[in-house]
Amino acid sequence: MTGVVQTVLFWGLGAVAVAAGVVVFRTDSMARATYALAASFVAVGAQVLFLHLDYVGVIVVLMMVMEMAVMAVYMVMFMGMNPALMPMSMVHSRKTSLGVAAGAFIVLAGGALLVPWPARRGAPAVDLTVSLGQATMGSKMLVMLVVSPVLFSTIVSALVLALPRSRYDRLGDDLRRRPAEDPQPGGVGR
Amino acid sequence: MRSKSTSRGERDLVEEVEAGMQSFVGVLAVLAVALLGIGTLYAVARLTAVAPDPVRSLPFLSGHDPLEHALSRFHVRWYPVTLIFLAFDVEMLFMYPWAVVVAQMGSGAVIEMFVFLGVLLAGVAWAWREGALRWV
Amino acid sequence: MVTVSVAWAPLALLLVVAAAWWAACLDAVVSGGRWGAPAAEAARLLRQRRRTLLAADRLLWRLGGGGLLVAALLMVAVIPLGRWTLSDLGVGVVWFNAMDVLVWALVWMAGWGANSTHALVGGYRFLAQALAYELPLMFALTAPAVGAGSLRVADVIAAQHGLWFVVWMPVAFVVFCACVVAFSVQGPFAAAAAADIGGGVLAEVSGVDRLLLLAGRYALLAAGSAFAVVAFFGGGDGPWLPDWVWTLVKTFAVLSVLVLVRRRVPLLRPDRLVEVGWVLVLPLTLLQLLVVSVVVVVR
Amino acid sequence: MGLNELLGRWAVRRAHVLVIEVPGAAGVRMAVERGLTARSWVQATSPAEADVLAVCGSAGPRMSVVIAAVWDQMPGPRTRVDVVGSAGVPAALNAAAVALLDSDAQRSDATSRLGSWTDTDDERDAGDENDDDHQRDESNGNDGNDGNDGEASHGDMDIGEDHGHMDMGEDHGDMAMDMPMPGGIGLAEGGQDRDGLEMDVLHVPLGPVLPHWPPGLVLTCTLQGDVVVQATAEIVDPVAGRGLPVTGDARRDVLVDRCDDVARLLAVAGWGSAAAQARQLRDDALDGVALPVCAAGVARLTRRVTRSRVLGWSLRGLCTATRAPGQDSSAAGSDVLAVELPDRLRGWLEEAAAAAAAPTGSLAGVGLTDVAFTDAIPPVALPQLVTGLDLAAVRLIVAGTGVVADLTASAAGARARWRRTW
Repeated sequence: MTGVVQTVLFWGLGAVAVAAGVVVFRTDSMARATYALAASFVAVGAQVLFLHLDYVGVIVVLMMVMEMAVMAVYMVMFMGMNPALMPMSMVHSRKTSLGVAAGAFIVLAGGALLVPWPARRGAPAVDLTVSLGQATMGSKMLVMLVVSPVLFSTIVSALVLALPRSRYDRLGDDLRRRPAEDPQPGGVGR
Repeated sequence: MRSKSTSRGERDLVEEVEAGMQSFVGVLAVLAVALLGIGTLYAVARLTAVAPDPVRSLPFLSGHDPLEHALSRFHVRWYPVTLIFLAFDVEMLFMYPWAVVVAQMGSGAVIEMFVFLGVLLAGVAWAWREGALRWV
Repeated sequence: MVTVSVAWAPLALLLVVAAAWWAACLDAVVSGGRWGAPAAEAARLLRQRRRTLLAADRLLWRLGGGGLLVAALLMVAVIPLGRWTLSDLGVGVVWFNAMDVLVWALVWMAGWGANSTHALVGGYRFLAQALAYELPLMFALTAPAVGAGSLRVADVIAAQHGLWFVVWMPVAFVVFCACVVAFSVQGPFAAAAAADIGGGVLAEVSGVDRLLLLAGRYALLAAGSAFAVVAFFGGGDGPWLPDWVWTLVKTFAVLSVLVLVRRRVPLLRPDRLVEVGWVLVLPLTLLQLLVVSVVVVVR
Repeated sequence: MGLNELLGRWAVRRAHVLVIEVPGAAGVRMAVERGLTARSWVQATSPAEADVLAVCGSAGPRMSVVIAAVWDQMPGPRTRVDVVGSAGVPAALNAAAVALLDSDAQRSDATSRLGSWTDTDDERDAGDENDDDHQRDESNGNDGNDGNDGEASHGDMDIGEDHGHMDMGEDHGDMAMDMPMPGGIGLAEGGQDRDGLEMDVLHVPLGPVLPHWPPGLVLTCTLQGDVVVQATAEIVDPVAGRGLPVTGDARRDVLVDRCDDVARLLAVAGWGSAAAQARQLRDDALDGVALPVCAAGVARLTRRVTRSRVLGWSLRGLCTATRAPGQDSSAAGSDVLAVELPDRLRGWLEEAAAAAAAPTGSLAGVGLTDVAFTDAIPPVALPQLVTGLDLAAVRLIVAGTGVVADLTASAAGARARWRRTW
């Protein structure tokens, strides 16, 4: 693929990402807003592919579509009004957020344009996925070691906060009720 | 010496990038063909259907008219499962790169990953005991 | 592995449609119908008028309906036919995974867009089911990647020369196949399109929209079968016949088995399935992965 | 256009038929289903899928309204056939095929239809097309589609049982008033759910037009998500008797009825191939296939059904007495709460086997004396059984308890029989 086509595609994807991001705030439907955000992320994921980061690019698409599919459920459920058929606004505290957004943009864009970029030293590995794996298993092992308990505590704390019925509701105060008292039984054991 | 290696590295990189992008060209072509195929099907259906425009109908409610629009704040009782899922799912970020290197990194990588998974499975087991995997 | 010109992309479409067609024909015949039933069905739906509903979210609705076929084709893009491939992606396995995740969004949108309760319930049922099958699917996909030490589909195939992965990864294979049926919204995993909610995500679609949804489901089944072949059955590996013939023969065989087996099982209710997925299938798949990684390290 | 005719000829080989059973026309419905099988036609699950609307029996006033609404939702090509007697089935299906093939008539039907709503009803979609101007016509909407008979069944719902855990609409009603309501149909309003969250409720009538559903039954459910928080049940246009086919042999009559029940439950449980097997047994019994052959068929199906652990797993535990704590135990139907659907299924199959194996034309000695009187629960007991369950479970319970629209089957008698058998 020639450089020109690549450039056009790259900027085209950037435009798609921004446009989809704008739609998030312009649409009147929670479902559309969420999937517009997903589309924006997919475009960014595709841009990452241009950086030769195949794994990161594809996993961005994978994770973001999945996460947005879940988020759509939440947006629809917890929006304080009808999630599709009413005029709505996704904008909150307009002035502050505009200020923060503009500030962040100026800082980042200014940094990108003004800071002298270092020249590349050496060449990247042939397969960056391998490098990523080596890093997480080797030199950056600490990440793995930290993430594991963090995710565990995420599961526990999220459920403690969100679960409508705990094991005491199901199994009684002495945890001895069998079968458990559920509105609708089924599943595996307990 | 350094500049020479850099230029060689960059040349390799350019080739590598070209090869990498080439594999996405195939994907793009398939996408284009899929969209073209679907577009053609729609065009054909416009000609073959008894009427090209869609008929305006009310939703199927066993023969009754709707009292309200179905699009609403749909109460998803399984939301606790999504919380467990998303936490566990983050783990997949590490899983694929790990899969590539496990053979060369040896038993250390296996132990590390399965300790990691074991901790998460303990979380799942706890969630199961709490009844978070059932919802109705 | 030879990356062929993009001019061959239409062949991928033809092969997927052919495989989906075969699955639909087989399905019709074993249900007591005729071989021509899918042709009659396609003709019927091409002649039928489309429907639109009051205050429907048509954009998402049509995206969800047509998208299944697109997702299936994008899966197939990384699957080599013998030694030829359209896209020799370095992360082909992850790509397949990403495309199957698209189905989450698409089925939900197909249910949401209609503004109809039955369709809506169907869309949500699918997400609940997805929460049950997705992690086992991911780990089942990881097993061949570990066995080959690569995420490139071509490497996964090459690593199976002499011994197919299905031999020493049977659990991963079975789980993968079940998940393929699940993301195709078929058979025991068709709760999202079940008769008890008037067809669920299919309840409000007619004409060519319906044709696309039905075809997309079979195409997903076909694409999943093809990936099962490259991940567990050595792709084009086999004696006497050319490798591309082997890929096709194995794909059609796996596809046929999936179509035949899924009829023998009643519908699995998503609310009961989730617990099974997490408490039984997920640990089982992880155990398989552990075995695979130990073998790989010791070897 | 020639192409359209060509497609039509192909399409008619596999027409999809929405079968509507009017109360008291079970035999006609079975005859229509047999006619479909003979032609390799398919039973539709919703009007969107259907080419043919087959009304079995003569519809009463309320059924007629419902049938008209369903007819209006069919996309076309479409045709309606009314079958009042089993003998008329072949002619009716032939007429349907002819009508579907008449492309000119179908096209003119399509072009002359106004549709159930107009573009101005759907102002939300118009807003999408010109996305920049977000102007909303707020006075729009309140024309047509006010849902007369839907309103009627809604009214019934409010005077239902005293499941007081759902007080909907006391302070949420004002919210939707000044909002655009496409088609004059309101937006869903909030209600407290059992987890303490305020979520929208939907009022969804199940039946009378629903696949594998008892004739004439309307179960109006108040849904939160896909869980039923409140329900009322009634029979539209009830008649005496179910209109089961009479073969002249009481054993066959029982066989036919039980196999039909089994087929319905298996179909709702999502096991199409087993349901087809049960329906084939029913049709065999109607066709006069020798009873020992039928008995062997029943035995095969029984083996298949009882061997499927998946089926038992997905059916078990739905009607348990402990399911709904705090329910009024003196209410009608409370004595049927502790029933397992797999046992029920097996019971039907055992009855079918017993009938097929009975020595003479009489059923004395096998505990089946009254054929027309089935072991169904009365509709009034239904709401209590289904409240708190999700839609899939509700459908299974309705199919598994065999609710009938037969007023001659008194509630007390039906319950007594239920207890005796299971």
